[in-house]
Amino acid sequence: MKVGIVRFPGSNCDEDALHAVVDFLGETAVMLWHKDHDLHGADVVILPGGFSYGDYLRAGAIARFSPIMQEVAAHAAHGGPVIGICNGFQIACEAGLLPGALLRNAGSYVSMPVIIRTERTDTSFTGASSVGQLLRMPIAHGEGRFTADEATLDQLEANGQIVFRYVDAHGNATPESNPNGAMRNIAGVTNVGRNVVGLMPHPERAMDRALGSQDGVVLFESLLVAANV
Amino acid sequence: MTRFRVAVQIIPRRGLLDPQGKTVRDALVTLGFGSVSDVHVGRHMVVETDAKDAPAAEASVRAMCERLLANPVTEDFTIAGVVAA
Amino acid sequence: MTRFRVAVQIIPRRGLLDPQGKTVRDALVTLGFGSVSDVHVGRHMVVETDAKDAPAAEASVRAMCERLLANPVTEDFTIAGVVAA
Amino acid sequence: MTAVPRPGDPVITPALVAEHGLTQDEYQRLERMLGRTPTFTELGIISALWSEHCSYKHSRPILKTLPTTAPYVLQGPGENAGVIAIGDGLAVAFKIESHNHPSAVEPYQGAATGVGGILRDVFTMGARPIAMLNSLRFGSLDTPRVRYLVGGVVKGIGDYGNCVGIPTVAGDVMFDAAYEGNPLVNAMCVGILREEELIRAKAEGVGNTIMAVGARTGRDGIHGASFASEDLSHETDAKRPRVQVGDPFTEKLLLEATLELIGSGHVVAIQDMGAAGLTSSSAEMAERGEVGVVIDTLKVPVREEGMTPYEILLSESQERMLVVVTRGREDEVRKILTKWDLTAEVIGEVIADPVYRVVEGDRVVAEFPGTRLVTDCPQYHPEAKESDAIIALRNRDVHAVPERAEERDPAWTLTRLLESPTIASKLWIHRQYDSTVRANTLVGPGAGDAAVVRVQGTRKALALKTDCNGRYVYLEPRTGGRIAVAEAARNVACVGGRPMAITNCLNFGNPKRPDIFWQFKEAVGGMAEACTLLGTPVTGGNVSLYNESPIGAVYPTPVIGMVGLVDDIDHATRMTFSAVGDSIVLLGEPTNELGASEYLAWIHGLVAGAPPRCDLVKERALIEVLLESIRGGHARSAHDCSEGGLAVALAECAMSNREFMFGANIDLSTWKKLPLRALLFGEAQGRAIISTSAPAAVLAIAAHHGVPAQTIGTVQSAAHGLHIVVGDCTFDIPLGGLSEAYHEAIPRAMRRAPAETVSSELAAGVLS
Ligand SMILES: Nc1ncnc2c1ncn2[C@@H]1O[C@H](COP(=O)(O)OP(=O)(O)O)[C@@H](O)[C@H]1O
Ligand SMILES: [Mg+2]
Repeated sequence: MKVGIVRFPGSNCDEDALHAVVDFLGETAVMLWHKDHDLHGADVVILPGGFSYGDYLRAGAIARFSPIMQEVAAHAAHGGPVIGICNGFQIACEAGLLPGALLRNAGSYVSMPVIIRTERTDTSFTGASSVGQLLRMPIAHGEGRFTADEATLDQLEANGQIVFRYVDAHGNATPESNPNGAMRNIAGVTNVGRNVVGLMPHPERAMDRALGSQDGVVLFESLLVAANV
Repeated sequence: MTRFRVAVQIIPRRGLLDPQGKTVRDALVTLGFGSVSDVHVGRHMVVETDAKDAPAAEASVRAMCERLLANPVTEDFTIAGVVAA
Repeated sequence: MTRFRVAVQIIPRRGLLDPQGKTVRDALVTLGFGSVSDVHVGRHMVVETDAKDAPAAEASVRAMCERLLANPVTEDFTIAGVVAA
Repeated sequence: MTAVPRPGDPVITPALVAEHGLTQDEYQRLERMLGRTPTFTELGIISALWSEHCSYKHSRPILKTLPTTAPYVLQGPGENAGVIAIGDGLAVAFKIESHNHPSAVEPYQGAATGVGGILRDVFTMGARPIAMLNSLRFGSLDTPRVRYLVGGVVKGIGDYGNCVGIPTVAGDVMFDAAYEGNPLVNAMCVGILREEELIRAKAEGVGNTIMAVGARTGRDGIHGASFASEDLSHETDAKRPRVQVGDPFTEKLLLEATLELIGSGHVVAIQDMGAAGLTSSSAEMAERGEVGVVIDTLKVPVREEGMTPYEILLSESQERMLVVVTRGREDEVRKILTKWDLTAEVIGEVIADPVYRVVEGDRVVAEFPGTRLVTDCPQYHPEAKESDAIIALRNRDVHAVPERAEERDPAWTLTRLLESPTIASKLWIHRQYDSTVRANTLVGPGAGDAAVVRVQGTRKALALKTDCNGRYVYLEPRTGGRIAVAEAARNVACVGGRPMAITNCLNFGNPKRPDIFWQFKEAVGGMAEACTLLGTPVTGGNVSLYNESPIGAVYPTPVIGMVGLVDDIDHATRMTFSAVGDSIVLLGEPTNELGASEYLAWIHGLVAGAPPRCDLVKERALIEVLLESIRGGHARSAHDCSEGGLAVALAECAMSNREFMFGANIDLSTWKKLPLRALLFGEAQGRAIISTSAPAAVLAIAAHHGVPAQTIGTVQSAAHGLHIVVGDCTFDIPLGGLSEAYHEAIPRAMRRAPAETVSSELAAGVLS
């Protein structure tokens, strides 16, 4: 399996993603430059965290127009797996690959470990997880408040497109466990085809026991599960 | 071609939760501005652009809003004014 | 007492770097809006407040700008309009 | 060639000279150097270069007394950042810098641009930044203006570092009325490089091209260096146009482009245009390279029309670099910059003629002989004399201070102390910093006495911390200077790092006042003693003088930025208890010292008495015990005793990790003869608390190094609370109240202040 990691000028989690794929998963990875029109044969695309183009306007607003995103969109349209992490999630929403929008947090920028609960295992990135599994990983963002109108939210629930929710240590989605004011505690969603997943927490920073959690590994392992199907 | 200055306002769609507006209102109230009932916070942008006339300038900025400046999921925009620069 | 809706525009002071304006301009140019020469980004705020008349509403929002809404070191503000709500 | 006035230049008058901050003597020195009347442009250049900030005219002779060498020091003071080797062909570049005055005027942008500047200092050495730290001092959180400053500064630091993608992993924050009108905002950056990639900011090679890279030059921050060299008076408000605005995205591009440029081998030298902008960067590069330079201001890319050479030379617009390019490689350089959407313009050349020359097209607007521009600056040896008032304060018998009635219950005192913002959890602050990006943060902010950041591709890690108790330095500068270094070293040792080297930021008042200069001399003297004994040379730093407001000078605050080396990531050690049944060992000994303590300041509103003694030989031994215990796998946690003393340290071990709290049984009867408050809250130096499953091993190591050590208790479950016995007295303190006091103090203070928080968010553009 070959994983393509998009490098926008302001990406800053691209190397962490690379490290996760190559050193922890043992798969090959290729960096995809934002100005290129070439996925270099990647089977999977990661839109990593960072501040793609400074994000002074809205996170991800400018990045969606970059040349590489046309290729990413085409890849996604053909069912190719794409994961957007943090800024990558914002970009995927702006690009219309995922529903909803990520607005300024209800509070300030927040960097902390959170617990999320897996809601769906029928996506390209959660096949190795189990429904209700609690995963601990860091968040670090200022614009992560998942927002959509009520009708859209209901539809997402009905379609099973909500992949992760912020929960407390007992697995309950409480207001206190919601770090950014996201509607219905939503931490991650998927598209109708279930091949595109976006989430605000950083699985690539939770690959190593030395860093406090290995719970991010399951997302990457899911890719291998998906690849074998 | 003339240079125009086009002002746009981009505001969070009504009906969506606006925690920022609420935070500012609460702050104003604590500062003693008790008669404030509501605050909305949006963006004010001024685009300087060359166009053949004012309607063309406005049309072009409208296109910019639709493509980039406003988020169609959460924001509305209005062109507030077009003046020759 | 009447309820007024007062619109304020807050913009970065001239001469100061406006990174937001600069990146938006660059993006617009890349998107094909080549005739854009400059973009400035500020805040647009609408304050709903009770006051005895329009001048009083305006004066009160002016005070809010001075105390809270605008940064006296880096921003200028203008009251864009006062209407009865 | 000789410089001639430009049409429209103001005439040089004594008033104009004074406005530029030059004394008469200094002006005459300038005339002598030139052999003629300077042009307006030259006056501007000299006013910046001879400002305290750039010239160190009051501090240099004293700084020379600091130890700067060790076999592993690759670059000592004198460059953009210091560099030490850590083995495996790798090196660490690090430096600290102040942005106090800009932050006092505009906290958000002031702090943000401070972070930007120190990042550039590190990556211009060829190092990739891997961690940021910040050292902050504010007035009382009861003051609205202080809360506004705290909100803005924290957000400014966070937004900048977060956007560039460098984790902010450690720091220190103290609150005291002494900093009310003049907060301290010091930022430190740490980067990693391969030894062979080390590049120095030295213009070399006659004929080489000088290029300006990065952002365009605007009128912002003109005379920032001189601004940093004045008292913060009421007139400061009029200086507002000097505010600079940071652009972290451009910084990120500049960072990547710079590292790529250095890797390409096309460039000879790179320097950030920081304080005094183009002037100081070009002059310093020429001086270090012992060559001449010529710069044409017409070729500098500007942001505004009609900028004069004076303005272009002195602008402090951010995110700009000066690069010396090997002649003929300009296109290759441009290609790299274009990749990163940046521009590079040729603005000058390295010349054989030993002059520093600025032209505007055909006209010479400034020309100085040789390298004297930098080296020939004035130097002062001001008078130094200790203030009688402070002597009197130090000599106060603080043991005579009567206890308050509530203090009969030490639980009350302990709870109050945990509520002091200086001691309380700083989570409200560092939650706004991305501390985990780059996926190497083994011990992040709040988790240990110092941060531990893994060196990618190795088993090694860096232990990093800033420290300084300005109150100690105020009451006895020499001791205070020693303690600042000793505490930083102790903190680094507590997480498993061997202290290696320091950078420092000397924040003091007006050096022309004899009492201030005395503090400066003494404090630096104390630092020098500690650095020598602890084997941690000084590789660089920054001097920030004139930190005064209408209420007076700040506490003398020589902030130490310590870098330590952790041999193996498995040694990374946290500060909190982690297993019921572990023994708790106290290294070092309580004393009957209360002077200069947080206890006196917070409980009694009294800043007086002598600070605790600091025995550097004992500190060194303690560090050995900590390291040996940790490396031997005997220490489950380690935490030093600092502000608030033994009781606060124990409480922190028990409940500072809110998710996993532990109780403890503690018996301090050995010291029952000491006054209870000195035992519990005195700040005796040279102490640390270890939790261990192998107390005998730890005690043996301590005995071997001659460090007093004793098992004082065992770790219990959280429900057990803190159970403390001292002779006949027993105290049972539930964790709930302690934790609430410790964790909620700062959030509560900031919540009480929606207006201040909101205005800093508005200033930051967050609410748009
Ligand atoms: N307190 C200090 N201790 C040791 N070296 C210092 C100190 N202050 C400044 N220096 C050294 O003097 C040189 C000039 O520093 P500075 O002017 O602050 O650099 P910059 O150009 O980044 O502003 C640097 O190499 C710095 O490390
Ligand atoms: Mg510098």
